[in-house]
Amino acid sequence: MIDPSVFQLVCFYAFAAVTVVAALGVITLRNSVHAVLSLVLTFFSTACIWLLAEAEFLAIALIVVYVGAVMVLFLFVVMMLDIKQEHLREGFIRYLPVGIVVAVVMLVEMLALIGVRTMHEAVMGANPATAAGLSNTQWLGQALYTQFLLPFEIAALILTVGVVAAVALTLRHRGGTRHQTAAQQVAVKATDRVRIVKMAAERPATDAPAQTQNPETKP
Amino acid sequence: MISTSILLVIALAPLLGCLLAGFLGKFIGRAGSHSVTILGVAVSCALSMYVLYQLCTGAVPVYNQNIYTWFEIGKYTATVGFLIDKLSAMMMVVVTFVSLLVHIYTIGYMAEDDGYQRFFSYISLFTFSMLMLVMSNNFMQLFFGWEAVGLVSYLLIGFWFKRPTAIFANLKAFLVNRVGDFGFLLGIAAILYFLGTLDYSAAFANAPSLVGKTLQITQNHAWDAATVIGVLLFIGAMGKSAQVPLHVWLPDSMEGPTPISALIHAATMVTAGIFMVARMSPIFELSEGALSFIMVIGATGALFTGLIGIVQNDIKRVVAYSTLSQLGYMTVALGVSAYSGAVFHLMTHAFFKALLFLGAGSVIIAMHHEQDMRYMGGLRKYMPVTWITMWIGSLALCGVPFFAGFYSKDAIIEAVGESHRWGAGYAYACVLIGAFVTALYTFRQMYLTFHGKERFTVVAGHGHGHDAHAAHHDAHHGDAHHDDAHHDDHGHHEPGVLHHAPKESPWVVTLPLVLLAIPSIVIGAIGVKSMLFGGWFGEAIHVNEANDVLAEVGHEFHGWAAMALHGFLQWPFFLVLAAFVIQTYIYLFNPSVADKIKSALKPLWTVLDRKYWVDDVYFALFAKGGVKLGRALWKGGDAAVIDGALVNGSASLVQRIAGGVRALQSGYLYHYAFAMILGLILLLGGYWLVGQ
Amino acid sequence: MFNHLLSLLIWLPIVGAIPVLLAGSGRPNTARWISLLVAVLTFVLSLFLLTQYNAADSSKQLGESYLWIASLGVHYGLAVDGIAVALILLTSFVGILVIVGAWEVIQNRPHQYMAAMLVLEGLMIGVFCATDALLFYVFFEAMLIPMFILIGIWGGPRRVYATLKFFIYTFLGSIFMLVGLIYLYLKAGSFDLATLAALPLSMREQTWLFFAFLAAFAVKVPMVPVHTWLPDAHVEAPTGGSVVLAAVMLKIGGYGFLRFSLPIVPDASEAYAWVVIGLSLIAVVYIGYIALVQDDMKKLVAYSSVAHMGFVTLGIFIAFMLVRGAGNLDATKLGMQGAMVQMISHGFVSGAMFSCIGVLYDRLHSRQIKDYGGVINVMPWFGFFYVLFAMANSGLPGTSGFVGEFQVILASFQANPWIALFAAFTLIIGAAYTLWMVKRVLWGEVTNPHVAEMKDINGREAFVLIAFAAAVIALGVWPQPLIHLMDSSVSQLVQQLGNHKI
Amino acid sequence: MPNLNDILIMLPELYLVAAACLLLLLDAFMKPEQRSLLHWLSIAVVLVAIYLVISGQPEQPVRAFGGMFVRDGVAEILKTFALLCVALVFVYSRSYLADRKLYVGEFYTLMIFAVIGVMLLVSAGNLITVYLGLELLTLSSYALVALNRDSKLSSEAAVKYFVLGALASGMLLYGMSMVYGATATLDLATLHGAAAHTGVPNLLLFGMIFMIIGIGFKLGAAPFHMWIPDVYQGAPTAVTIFIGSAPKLAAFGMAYRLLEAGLGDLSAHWQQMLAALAVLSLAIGNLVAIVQTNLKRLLAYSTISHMGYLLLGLVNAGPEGYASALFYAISYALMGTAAFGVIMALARAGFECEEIDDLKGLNQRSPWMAFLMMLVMFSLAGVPPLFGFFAKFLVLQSAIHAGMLWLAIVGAVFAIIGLYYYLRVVKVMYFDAPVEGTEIKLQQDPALRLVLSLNALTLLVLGLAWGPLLGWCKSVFPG
Amino acid sequence: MITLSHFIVLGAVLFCIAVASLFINRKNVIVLLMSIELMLLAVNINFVAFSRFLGDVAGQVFVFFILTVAAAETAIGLAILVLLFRNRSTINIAEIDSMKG
Repeated sequence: MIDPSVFQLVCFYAFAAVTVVAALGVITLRNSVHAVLSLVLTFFSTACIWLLAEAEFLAIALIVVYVGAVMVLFLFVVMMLDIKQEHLREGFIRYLPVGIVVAVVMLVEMLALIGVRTMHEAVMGANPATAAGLSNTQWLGQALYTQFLLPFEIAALILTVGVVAAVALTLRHRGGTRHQTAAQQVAVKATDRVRIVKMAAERPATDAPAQTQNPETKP
Repeated sequence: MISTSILLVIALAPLLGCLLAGFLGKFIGRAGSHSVTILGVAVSCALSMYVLYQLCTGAVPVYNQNIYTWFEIGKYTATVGFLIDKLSAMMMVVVTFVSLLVHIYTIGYMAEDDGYQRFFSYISLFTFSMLMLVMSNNFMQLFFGWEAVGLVSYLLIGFWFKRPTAIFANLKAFLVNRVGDFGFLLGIAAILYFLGTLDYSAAFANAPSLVGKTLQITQNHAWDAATVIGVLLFIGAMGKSAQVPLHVWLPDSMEGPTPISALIHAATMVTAGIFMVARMSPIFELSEGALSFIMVIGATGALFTGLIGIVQNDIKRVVAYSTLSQLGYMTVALGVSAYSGAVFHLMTHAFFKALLFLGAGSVIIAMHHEQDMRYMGGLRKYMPVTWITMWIGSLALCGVPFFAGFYSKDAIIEAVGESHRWGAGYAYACVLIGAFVTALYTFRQMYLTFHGKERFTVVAGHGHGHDAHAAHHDAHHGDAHHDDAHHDDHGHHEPGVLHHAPKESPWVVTLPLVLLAIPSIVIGAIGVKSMLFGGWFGEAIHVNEANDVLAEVGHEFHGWAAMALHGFLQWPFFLVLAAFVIQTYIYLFNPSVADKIKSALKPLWTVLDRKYWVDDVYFALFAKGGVKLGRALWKGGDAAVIDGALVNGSASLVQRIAGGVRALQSGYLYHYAFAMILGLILLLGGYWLVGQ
Repeated sequence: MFNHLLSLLIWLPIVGAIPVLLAGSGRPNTARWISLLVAVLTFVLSLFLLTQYNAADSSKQLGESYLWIASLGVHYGLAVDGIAVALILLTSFVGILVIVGAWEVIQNRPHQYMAAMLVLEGLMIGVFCATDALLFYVFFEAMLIPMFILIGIWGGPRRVYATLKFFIYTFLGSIFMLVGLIYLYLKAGSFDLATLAALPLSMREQTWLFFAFLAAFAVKVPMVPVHTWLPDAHVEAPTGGSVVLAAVMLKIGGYGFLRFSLPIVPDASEAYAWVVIGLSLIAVVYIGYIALVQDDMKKLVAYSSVAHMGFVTLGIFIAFMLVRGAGNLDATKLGMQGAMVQMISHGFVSGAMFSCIGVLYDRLHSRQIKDYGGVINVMPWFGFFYVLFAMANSGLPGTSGFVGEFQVILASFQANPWIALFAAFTLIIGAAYTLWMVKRVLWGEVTNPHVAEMKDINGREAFVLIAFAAAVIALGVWPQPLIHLMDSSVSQLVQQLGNHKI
Repeated sequence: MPNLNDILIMLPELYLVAAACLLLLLDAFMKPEQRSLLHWLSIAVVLVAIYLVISGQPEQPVRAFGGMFVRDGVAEILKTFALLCVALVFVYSRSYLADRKLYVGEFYTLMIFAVIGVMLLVSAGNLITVYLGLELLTLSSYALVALNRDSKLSSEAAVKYFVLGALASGMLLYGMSMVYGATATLDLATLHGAAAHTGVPNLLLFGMIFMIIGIGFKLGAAPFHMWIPDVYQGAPTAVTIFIGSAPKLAAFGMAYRLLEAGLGDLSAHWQQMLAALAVLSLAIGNLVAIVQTNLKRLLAYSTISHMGYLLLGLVNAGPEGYASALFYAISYALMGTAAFGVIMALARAGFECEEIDDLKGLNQRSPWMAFLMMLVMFSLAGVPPLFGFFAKFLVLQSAIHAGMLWLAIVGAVFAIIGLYYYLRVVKVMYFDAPVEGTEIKLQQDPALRLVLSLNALTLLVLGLAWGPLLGWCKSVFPG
Repeated sequence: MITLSHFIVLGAVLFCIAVASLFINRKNVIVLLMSIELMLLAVNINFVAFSRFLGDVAGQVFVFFILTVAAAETAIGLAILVLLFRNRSTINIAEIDSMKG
């Protein structure tokens, strides 16, 4: 029998390896679409790691929110922008050594300062949610709607800002397209629509039609 | 008791005249200007005489009072006040009297000048300043008068301010005087330091305490206090009284109008130094060293400046060098502690030298402002009064017995002979030879001017051009001070060509000559007994018993007539006689000899003509050298080091650094991110390495 | 109202600048008259101050003190002693003259010019009144703004360089003083000058503070080698700017030494007095030589200002040699008084010199000596004043220029004859550069045809010059009233010097 | 559970959220011609919020939502001035926006959302609130920077801002995660206690370093300043003015919350780091500003240097230091709004007035604007008697008080260098002749001119009477 | 046994990869945005791990918020990106340097 803890460890290493490799793929792949897909893979494997940590809700949310929404958005933009791929990785090799040096130096510093060795002692204990007799989602949900109500509301606000901002930045009233203006529709008056024109008995001058045109009612 | 009001009037009347003539000259006109100034000086003169009379009769004590406090800081006070004893009273009389005559003389001399009112204003201002100087009872006021007369001298030398030579000479005079004042001021500071007061009486009373005091000069070197004070004060006198080596300004000062030369640069201002040393006698008496210094300086001046006079062709310059020489005599007298002798000579010299200058001025008027004696000759028949009075002055100058100059000069020579001070032998030789030299240039001057052939031509025709005179001088440069032909007021077109014959000057000119001729004859005989040997000055002059050479001389004094008769048998007279004979032969009978001697003694002549190159050296060293040094300091110090390297240098350094740092802001996002990450790494690393 | 006399003196001109500004460029004459009115009122007030001030009392008088910043204990504290009264009088006196002097000379936005002058005047008076170090600093620095504007707008061709140099130089010096003041504040818990003067400080602290103060005031005075802003600023400044700069602003450096260096860090001041004395003597000799070779009249007078201000610092700092070395309180006072009189006198003389140069400049638009020559032929009255002020500048007795130098030389001889020797050198070099300039400008034939067309001074110019001349001569002939005014304050200061702080 | 009291404590924020949503709706149903209604309404909304902030000020710090939200004096001051800045921005930017076709409702809503972010950030009692408040602020700011959609510079600035901002947030979060790991809490008050006796200071300090980077970025302290010049320049001036004011107050609040309220016991460690950042900011900000020709860019570098000074106050790590830093932040916010306000007052359609040379001869064309700008410049330079001087004075004092005399001297030296470029602006306005053919026309909006004048004159008035403000600042940091 | 350090090291590695990416990639802004996502992921891993090991719910709640915010952030980021592309027709980082110095 495999010791469940060893199995967990093996799984962890496997997923971690996938995560790291996929992450490296994100930053090295020449094709942006491939990079996005690689990122999706990173998220997937990370979600699996989280499952190992028994954070089921977040694992699912990661996939649903990120893979389902954010990554799709990424893909959408990447494809929409139609970027010439071949130029996008120029100089990559040139700066790679610097990148590696910096990354390694930082990693060394970080690991040294974090004190990984002491953390090695920390073994995963009992699941606090289970200990409280709750599922992970319940456990999270209870905290979210009580203790973290305010952040929750703020998060809503942030999402609103995201919507407003995205619309404000990208929505274009392109000329030639027809669309409704709610404000105009609400504010419309009868006189805007119908105009009583007193016609002279005789035929008007040649330029008369232009004069009668009302610019405001023009769509 | 002398009334303070009288003294105030004496001092302020000329000042009032000066202000009226100066500021209201336009309104009161020429006549108004000379009237108010002459009135002011006349009042002053009369009252001075009255004061002297009071003092002589012994009716009043010495006056010593402060008028007002100039400043009072703790124990140090400076006041304005008067000390009127016989010394100062005598000076006041001399000053106001000569000044009065000069004022009158000026009416004639400056008659055609545009700056008529200004001139009167200046000479009145001078009178005021000089009175402040001699009447002072303290060092501060003395210094005030000292510098004020310097100022007026500056203004008057540069009176004809369009002439480059004049404005060069006045600047030079002021600056050389300032060198003297530099020492003088330090001397005053030393007096305050050692004696704690600026007041004469307190300082003199305290003077004995100087003995044994020293001034620490370096770590282990100290100078005797009295000597330091004496030398410093005398440096002041050297400047004002044109002693070697600060004598260079006086000949140049002849650029000023002649009345000024008479008043300021012969009779009064230049003798301020002599007066000052005599006044300070209680202090000078304490220092053998200082007195020796004074004596040697004076003796050198007496002889060597006189020598220069022999080769001068400008009538005023001869008199100027003669003045230098005579000032040397006075200084020698001071140096041998014969203060009364010096002051006595000062007085007689004031009369006869003013006479000589005014006479020379009279000649210059007649010659239409030609000053070169080579274009004169035979003038005696044109201007007899001038001729006779000039001869009187000349004989007095030479020290011919019975004339005023004899008494004072002979006394000095004898006193020097009696002195045992260090350097007295040298001084005696100088003054003796000096007497011969004096006679040489004096007779040469008289012969060249008044006797012999007429060396000018009279071309009748157009009147002399007032307006064109300037053009002639344009060629002169500022340093043309050794130019042979110096000209008074107006230039002329050709040397030696007159547009109408010379004639005797008007009465306003001759009257002062006559009035000056009288004292030039009699004042010596009148004053000799009391002033030289009679202790007439009383407390004003203090001589230590051991130094009292005049007393030694006085043992053989048996009245003025006897002294004069005795004088005929003395070396000085023989020397004068010899000079008379030589010059008479040369200039009256064989004029070509002069040129022969000149070429025979060419090197010597050159030395004298170039005035020992003192002027040239000074000009190169101080004027040009100063400018060069200044330019070097400015360009090298201020411009290059401070502004260039430090100020603008650091500014441009900052700019350069800024430009470098700016390049870091490359505009590239990855550089920006890199900077942040670098910051992170450094913070982490810094903490990792240092923080733990 | 007169309980707040000092405040009134400070704020009257500053507030008075507002209507002047409001008059706008459209009504220049209104602006001129208002500013003249304000300046005259200020002067009258300062005369009133003189009557209110009791010269016999050495303490600071007419004090006002309000808590300004409660949480820091900073006070709006004003009070004056004799020295301050004298300087305030000088300031308000000069204030009128620069307004009159600029009357029709400044055609470009005169209202702004006048307003800047008035603000400047108020701030300068504030410096002299402040008893709180922070308040002092505020006035001290705020002065730079109007002066910056004055030089920058109405200055000569290189005005921008000059005014930036002026501002940054001065700021450079004073910012270190600010650091020093903050240090003191943290130690003493107060910015009150009297408290700071009583604060014990170690020698090390004093040394640092001394150099911080030195940095500020040496620049302001200015002393060698931080003087190079002055010639540039003067050359480029409009006449009024130069006058105020020379007449009053430089004095603030000397005043600062008296108020800060001497009482707060006496021991360090004593230990490093030689530095200041040495620099002062260098100022006299070195700057004298530099002044000699200047081709620009303003530059020449500017350099001569540096040399003359050397006497101020000299007079102040020989105090230590005298009071602590020789124990001669009276000589100390003599030197100190000399320094003070020199400050006031230099205010008149340099102001007058710059006014004279302004008169010439307005006619020929050149300050180059070589462009002139024979000016006296066409402008005799001007020549009179020019010679008078030149003589005062070269320290002729009977003019104010003599008094301070005389006293300082007398006092410094008591400290060390060599100091006096170098100081007295000014007699020669000062006369040389001033009179050489006079010679080249005033005397001689008219060579420049433009000079021949110059008109003599008009009534307005005459007023300015006569006022200066009166002050110069009055102070020269009878300095005692001024000395009496400052006497008890100087005594007080000298007494303080004797107290060691360590 | 949250109760009514919690809601009352948060009333200003909740009110603003509601108002912002209403404005959003209103904008959607309003004709473009009626936008001025929106404009004035927005201003009114902000002013009411100021009133709510001030009127509801509690005696003692109160907490709401389980400590998520803290309402105390620091927060009140910061909110008041942040709201004030936003009101000023609204007033100043109207005609500017109108000239550039940016006069849209989103500007107002986003701005209000941003200021809500500021308010939440400065009131945060929990790392989560800090993060969310910060994000609310920055996300709105990103959008605002990019608001001018047709401008190349705007979008470039937005991209740079966004990427670097996200990077900084990432680092901040990383730090928070470490702090969380070390102390097992996200609550700042608990953290403060935990930090004192935690067994793993290494982890905590490690997290702290990352959080300092987040703070440094928000402040714009070197070397995390790189975004500032480009964003200031690229953003529409109406947005630059905002970014230069309220977020600086927020950054101070964030620093205070994280470093003092959270990690106050580690002050010995972060003091040194902040000092290093301060020196670097002073140097880079002042030096590079000298060589700028673009006014907005110059002000950007000036901001960097000012943040260096603000850090001088923070390194003191005591109540006086915080008070001085707060004072500094307020002074900077007021000076920044005034400076950019002048730029906006002078800008018009097709003319940004953002080059220094555009101000040439301003004194001859508009003496009043030149005067105002001069006040601002001298205040920024720290010349008494203007407000900026006293702010500098106080931070120098707190640096010296903290025993960092050397730091104060560095600050003093760079003040001199800094002086130069402020003077250059004054020089251009006053000493240079106007360029022929160009014209400086003032915006005719009377509200703009009036408020701008008041804003600039405040610098003078507060320079003369800065005591009350200092008193207020000091009172909120009990010793 | 999975220990805390496993998660933390993984997080650190991801973080460093993200950081390195920021300046290795000099052409494509989209990669930068993705790097940031990676960075956030690293943070999230930390939080989840700490939360799990400390038995504290706050960490996981924080992750929840980070995910939320990241979504909004991405939306805005991509919107900006689109704007950039519209204005300049490129998303090459090396070409967006019109403001510098």
